[in-house]
Amino acid sequence: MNNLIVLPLIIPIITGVILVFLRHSIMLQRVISTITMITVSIMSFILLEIVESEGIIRLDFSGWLPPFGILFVADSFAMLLVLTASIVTTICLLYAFSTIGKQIETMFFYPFILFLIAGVNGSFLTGDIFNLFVCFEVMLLSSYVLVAIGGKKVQLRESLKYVLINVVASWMFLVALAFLYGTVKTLNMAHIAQRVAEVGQEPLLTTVAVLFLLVFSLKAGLLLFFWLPGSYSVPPAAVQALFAALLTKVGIYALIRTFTLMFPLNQDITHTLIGVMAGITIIAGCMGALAGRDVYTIGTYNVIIGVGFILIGLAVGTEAAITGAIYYLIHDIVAKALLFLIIGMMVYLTGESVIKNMSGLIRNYPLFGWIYFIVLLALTGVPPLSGFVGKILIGQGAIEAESYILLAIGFASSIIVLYSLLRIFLASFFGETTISFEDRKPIPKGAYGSFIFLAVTIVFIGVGAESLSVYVKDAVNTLMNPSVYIDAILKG
Amino acid sequence: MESLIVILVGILVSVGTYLVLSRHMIRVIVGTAILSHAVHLLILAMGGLKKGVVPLLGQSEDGFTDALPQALILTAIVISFATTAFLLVLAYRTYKTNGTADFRELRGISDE
Amino acid sequence: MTFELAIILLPFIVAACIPIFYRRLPKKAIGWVVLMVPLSLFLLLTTYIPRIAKGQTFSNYYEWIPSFNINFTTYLDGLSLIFSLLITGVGSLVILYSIFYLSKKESLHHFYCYLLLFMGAMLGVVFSDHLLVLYTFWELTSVSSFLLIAFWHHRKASRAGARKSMTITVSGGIAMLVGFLMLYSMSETFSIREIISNIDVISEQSLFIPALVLILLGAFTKSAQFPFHIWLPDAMEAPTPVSAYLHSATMVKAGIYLVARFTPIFGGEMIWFWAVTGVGLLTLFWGSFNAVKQVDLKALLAFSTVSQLGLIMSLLGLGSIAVYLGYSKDSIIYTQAAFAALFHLINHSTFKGALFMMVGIVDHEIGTRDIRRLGGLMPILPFTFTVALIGSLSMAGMPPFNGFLSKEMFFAATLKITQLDVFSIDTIGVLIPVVAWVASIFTFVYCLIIVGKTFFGKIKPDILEKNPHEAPIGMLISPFILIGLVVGIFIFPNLLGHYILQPAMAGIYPTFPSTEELTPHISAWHGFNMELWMTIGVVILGITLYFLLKRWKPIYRWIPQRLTLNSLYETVISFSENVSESLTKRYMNGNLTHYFSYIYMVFVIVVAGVFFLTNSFEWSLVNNSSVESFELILVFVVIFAAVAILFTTSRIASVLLNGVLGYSVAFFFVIFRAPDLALTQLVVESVTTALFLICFKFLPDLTPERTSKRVKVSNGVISILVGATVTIVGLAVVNYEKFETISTYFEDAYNLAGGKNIVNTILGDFRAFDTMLEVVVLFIAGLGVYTIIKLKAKKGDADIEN
Amino acid sequence: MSVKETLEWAAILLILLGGIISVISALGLIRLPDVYTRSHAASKSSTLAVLVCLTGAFIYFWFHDGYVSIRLILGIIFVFITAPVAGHLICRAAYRSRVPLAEGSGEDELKPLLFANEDKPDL
Amino acid sequence: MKETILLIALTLFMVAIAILLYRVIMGPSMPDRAIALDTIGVNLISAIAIVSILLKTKAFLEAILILGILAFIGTIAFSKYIERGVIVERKGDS
Amino acid sequence: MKINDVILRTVVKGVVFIILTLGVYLFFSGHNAPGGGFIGGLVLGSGIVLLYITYDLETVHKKMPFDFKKVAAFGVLLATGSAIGSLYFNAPFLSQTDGYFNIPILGEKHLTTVTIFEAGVALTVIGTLVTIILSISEDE
Repeated sequence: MNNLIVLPLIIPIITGVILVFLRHSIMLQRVISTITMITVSIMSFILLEIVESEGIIRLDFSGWLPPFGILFVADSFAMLLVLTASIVTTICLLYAFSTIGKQIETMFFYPFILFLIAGVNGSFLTGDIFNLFVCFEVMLLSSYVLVAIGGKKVQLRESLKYVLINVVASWMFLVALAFLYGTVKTLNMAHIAQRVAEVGQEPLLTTVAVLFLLVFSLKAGLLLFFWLPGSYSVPPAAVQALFAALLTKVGIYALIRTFTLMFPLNQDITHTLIGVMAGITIIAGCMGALAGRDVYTIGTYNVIIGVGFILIGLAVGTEAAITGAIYYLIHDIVAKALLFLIIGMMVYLTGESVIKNMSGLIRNYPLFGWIYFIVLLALTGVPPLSGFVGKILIGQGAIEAESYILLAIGFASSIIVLYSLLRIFLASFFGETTISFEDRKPIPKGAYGSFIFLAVTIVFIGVGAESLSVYVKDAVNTLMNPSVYIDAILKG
Repeated sequence: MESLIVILVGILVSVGTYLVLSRHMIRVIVGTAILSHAVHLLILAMGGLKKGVVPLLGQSEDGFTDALPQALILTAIVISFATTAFLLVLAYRTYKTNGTADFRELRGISDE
Repeated sequence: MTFELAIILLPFIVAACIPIFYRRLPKKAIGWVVLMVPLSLFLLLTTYIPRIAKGQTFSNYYEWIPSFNINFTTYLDGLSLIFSLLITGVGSLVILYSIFYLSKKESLHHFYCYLLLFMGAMLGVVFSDHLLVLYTFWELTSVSSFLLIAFWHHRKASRAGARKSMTITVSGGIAMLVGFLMLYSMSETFSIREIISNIDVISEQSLFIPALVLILLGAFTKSAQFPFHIWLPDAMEAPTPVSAYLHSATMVKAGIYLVARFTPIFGGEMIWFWAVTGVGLLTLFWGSFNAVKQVDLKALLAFSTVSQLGLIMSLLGLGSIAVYLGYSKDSIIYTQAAFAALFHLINHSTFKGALFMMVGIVDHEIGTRDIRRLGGLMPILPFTFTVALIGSLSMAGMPPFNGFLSKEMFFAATLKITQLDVFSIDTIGVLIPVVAWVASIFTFVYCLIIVGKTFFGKIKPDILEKNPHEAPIGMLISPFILIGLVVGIFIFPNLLGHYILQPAMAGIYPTFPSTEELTPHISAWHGFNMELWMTIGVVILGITLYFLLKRWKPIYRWIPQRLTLNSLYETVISFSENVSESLTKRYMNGNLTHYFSYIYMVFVIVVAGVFFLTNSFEWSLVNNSSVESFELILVFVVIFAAVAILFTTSRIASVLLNGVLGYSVAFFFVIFRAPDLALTQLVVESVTTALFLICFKFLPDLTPERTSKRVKVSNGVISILVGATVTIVGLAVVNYEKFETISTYFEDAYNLAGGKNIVNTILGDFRAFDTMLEVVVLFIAGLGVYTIIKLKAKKGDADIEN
Repeated sequence: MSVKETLEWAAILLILLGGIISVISALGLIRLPDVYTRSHAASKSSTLAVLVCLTGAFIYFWFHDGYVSIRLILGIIFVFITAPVAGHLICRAAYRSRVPLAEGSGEDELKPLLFANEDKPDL
Repeated sequence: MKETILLIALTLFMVAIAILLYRVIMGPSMPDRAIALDTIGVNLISAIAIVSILLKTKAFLEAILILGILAFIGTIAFSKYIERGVIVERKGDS
Repeated sequence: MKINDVILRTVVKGVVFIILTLGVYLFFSGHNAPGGGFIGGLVLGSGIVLLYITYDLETVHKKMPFDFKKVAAFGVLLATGSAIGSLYFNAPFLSQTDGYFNIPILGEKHLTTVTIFEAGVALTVIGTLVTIILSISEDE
């Protein structure tokens, strides 16, 4: 039954609302939200299986056939991301239970998280460009609250900037939508693709496409990442992890979707532009990561580098590169979530964020240290961990397409990633310990559980890349042949 | 009319942008409000203006004006209202905790 | 049989078990258990020798990620066998040595875990036929080396050394990976053997040379070739067994392995020849030259390792000429260089391993490795002295030790190459033997330093106070086995040559039909030829220089500290850190206004740029509807109200004017036949204004913008450009009428959805999903407002800022 | 001209009258010297303008379309009720926030009663 | 003819609004602005009524009533703000 | 000194009645004429806000002791619940139906499930609007 597709969005929303009524029974809130996310994850997996075996499925809301109604489209690309996002959210929730604190929990923390994931899932699934805007807003509004939750001085300061920049970004989205509607007179993404292809993506349509590029770049942190470092370093660790894992990825998803499905025809302009922007993003991210003296700065700029790297895949645009981009996207969601959970835990344990001031953590928390080391290697792209497959495929694509500059920038960035993360490892985990064994704070069990689970996932994505390849290949097939998607929507 | 509205939108966008580029919180927020007015008009203009009658059935049956942009704008108005409400509250909380409404003084990173 | 797989996996499995089971074992036992791994593997591998010597190879295929052609192919041939024997053989000895070397207080489980990890990775490198799997293991060796160097991570120098080695070797690895990917894109295969068999197709392509250079980068960084050698001396912060194992015998030879492995692919290129030979020789010279000035015995050995690696590298470069020349009676002679390389590889492992262990003993017993504080140890440490003497002499290329044989072959190869006239060898090729010879002199000098400064001369009084004595027998076993090999190989070189080196030669020159021809007969005595004279010259000059050391040592001060490669590396890193920091701080200054101006500038440049670049501007008034006078007035009202907001100095006035704007927009909605919109806009506008007023209780009044004129002007320009961009694109879009809108469908709303208000049916039925989510957005905002207001940070919460 | 036609014309003329009154009242709002007198222009003549206009519209709809609009009547009543209250409130607020009277307004008798004990305005 | 007169009336209302805008912009006091805004709202009511006649639709009649309500609520809010600085009071405040 | 609000309060009592009636009217007329859940909700909400403006927080709260957050939450539940309902009938998510039902007293009436959905929307709008205004006003 196609109605399954809406579940990743509607279940979190409904339980989120129900949790509002259960405000003061924290245990119940925890249990329900966990069950919800596990259910959503399982659902997503089932859907992924269905999509892989039966092809793209869609759900026309209220039964209105496209292009008139709104619809959800589940293809393998979207479902892969929904699945990953749901799993990561589940784990971040697990982490939050033991770290977030009662005060925030009674302030509707779990509903906001559930709304966030609902918005994220909706953005992945929707097949209607205006609905994408609305889903973005669901996600953004929750994220606004989550950045500021806790009410600390820095949080409010950074969240205000974050909100304002995103308000302007949403404004740009609306401008782009206005122009899009003014030209192609439709909102269904498949229908847009069809109409754009009909006139061969005329210059004006390319201008509109570029506008969308900017809008999604703002969300993805591609070139226009100014909001990112500040706002990602202030919220509670579980929220940081979710943000690092999901928010930019939604922008990246939208970029990939837009430029493979709707505006794939004028690649000279659009993809060159994406390439240039990705290159500058990586360089700027590398500089930021090099400059970083504290864990947050290093972590956030690594997020930026990751964004640039994935979008090299899109800019290059060959089949291998897109495959790599998808793999890397999945890897990045998991690895960045883990990275930020660890960073948050480090700050919690030491009360410091400057790497020089914490030292020798590995003595007191050996497993914790080694998990960080695994993330470090994964983010560098050391095989057989998760980053590796995506990286080589993007590299292959770049070579095929002869974009050697992007290739060089992309692979050189791995060195900076390694260097910056290694600096944290050496300064904070290695060295003489500053806290004696007796004085150490224990790491909550739930937090350990989430670390281990994510670390195992990282290893699995790398070693078991083959098991994902069916889905990824299916996803790439859709992305590389827009007609598959269009036919599934408009001819079904 | 459409061209006139588009030009008007351009002027509103300029004003809004200038306000958004100010240092004071309130100016910036008013700027975002003006920007959203502008974009609502823009969306409407994109559907064609005064090209038909009010989109209510039963009054006259021929040539309705484009109803879809109107529905989109409605959604957009609600969302921008929600955002503005949140933004205002966030702004005053920020002002109260940080003690300034000037974005130059809210930098936080380099002044440490 | 899948023995090969088991060989690779066994160390990993045991390594994984150690952290789990180490608590149940007595501290000492852990070493002995671990020792079993390399020992059994070594024995297992020796069973392959006869079969491999017959020319057999063993390969197995396991699927990993077949979708992307990533598979695990083990391939065991002569070349792999040499390295795997070294890895397991030296590994056994080093573990045996370490059992006695490391005290029980150390975290031994970590140590052995890393060591086994390394061993497995290294075996993986030499057994993999698949490029990416090779790369996987390659990076694993870097990682395990990092962990071992940082074993004493509470020492600052250890951490710095570990970081340097990791950064450099992984960077090289990444370059190599790119090279591999280029090879793949040319050959459509990741299998080294298949690439070799398709070499004719590949070598024509434009990516061939870049791939060559990148792969060489990987090899050079790993094998510590000039100028990447700087990590190796710093890596000596690792415990001595590690230095002996990784940083002289095995890991640094991975680069050598790679070059040997890829000789069949790239060997025919001039760049390959000159890069490998040239860099090798430069490294040989630079390493030996710098070794002389070292005062730390381990650093000295490190530089000597660098130098010896250069030697082997340059031999491989010389040997590659045979690939270029192709198989013929004349070209066979040049393959001897490669043979010498392999031979020296083994020899180097034996004597350098012994020397490292010797230094470890000295360090362990005396407590220092500084040659300025050592001296006269011969009577105290007689056995150690024996090791040192034999090892050093072998390294210096003196008979009757194996180093002599390979050194002679090296000289012979350098001399022989000068007779060629390809690749402009005939002009600058003369330098090859000269550099080799000069470097050998320095080698001789530092060998003398090792022995002389440590064991001869007067004993320093502070050493005597500690009452040092000879090392325990356990620590001496391993070096003595190695020393035994040093002598043994000298006596029976051809045994080695026939059984082990000969099959390996087939790996380097797979296109040459007969391996018999590739294996020269090694003999210690070959008459008074040029090579021997060169050796004699080395001895004479070396001894002279050793005794005049004090006179000419000031040469080293000619190179100022700032210009050394090490400080260059440091400078580059700190420079890039500082530059990035200042640049990043300059634009990421936390000032929202700046961020906005960047965003808007990008917006204008990109959108307007693309718009004009593609020449999309088109505009006509034909399709426009009419303008009435009252509408015009309204337009002006809106414009005046908007502009007035810019100049108003009171917050209420600006909010009121915004209200005027909102009401006017609502009136526009009325004019444009949008009743629902007008209603909504009116209500929302009023409520928003009320919200502003409510919040003003907590907000300050507007202050005049204290910005400079320049900023104001630039903001003005930006905003006008943004407005203009939106306008021009908008005008073009208005003019664009190619498609019929989909909304005509909704005009049948009453039949479809049972409602007469089209907008409302769209909201409530056709696009009800939007409405549903919009309601959720509103709800989140309401809840968010509540949360933000009620949830205030407690005093105690520390603000952690970035 | 039929009755219907006449009434329609009457309605339209009422509307025109409303327009004229509203301009006059707007001019009054500009010309009058202080907020209290301006409020007079706003609440009296403007309200008159809108009432006249709405009545015109009501009549027009009634006779042209045969449609008796409850909403319009309600609107008229509503404006009729609320406009004075609004004028009252705003004037009181103005006075309490110490907006000065125009010169030559005569004696301010309320001042000693209201602000006798206060020195500073509270806004 | 009718239409022309209606358009003239509409233009007159717009002129009135434009004049009132001057008062909103120039002030000088807050109550001045509030009054002017209120009057703008009231004038808009008339304008909407005329437009609905012109467009021959009853769709905007709700807007008239709503605008009346909102102008009222807005004015009350303003006057309270001007008078007391607060819009919604708590019992203890005065 | 307490400011005398008698005039205001007297008028508002009547006005609020008109506003609330109008709100309900707008809510129901939405499907065929301008209006609908959202506008209806907003008007109802502004009526309540007018009460808060005229009286004070405590007085109004005594008369209307709702937790408006929960009202809003209930509204969202209603809106999504009406959407979920279609799952039960195996129809696409959010399917709306309409039909003519013969109700004993009122006679034949045109009823649509959209009304439930719109009621949810309206409740959410009221709840959210009041929550926002109350939260801010209660802040110190």
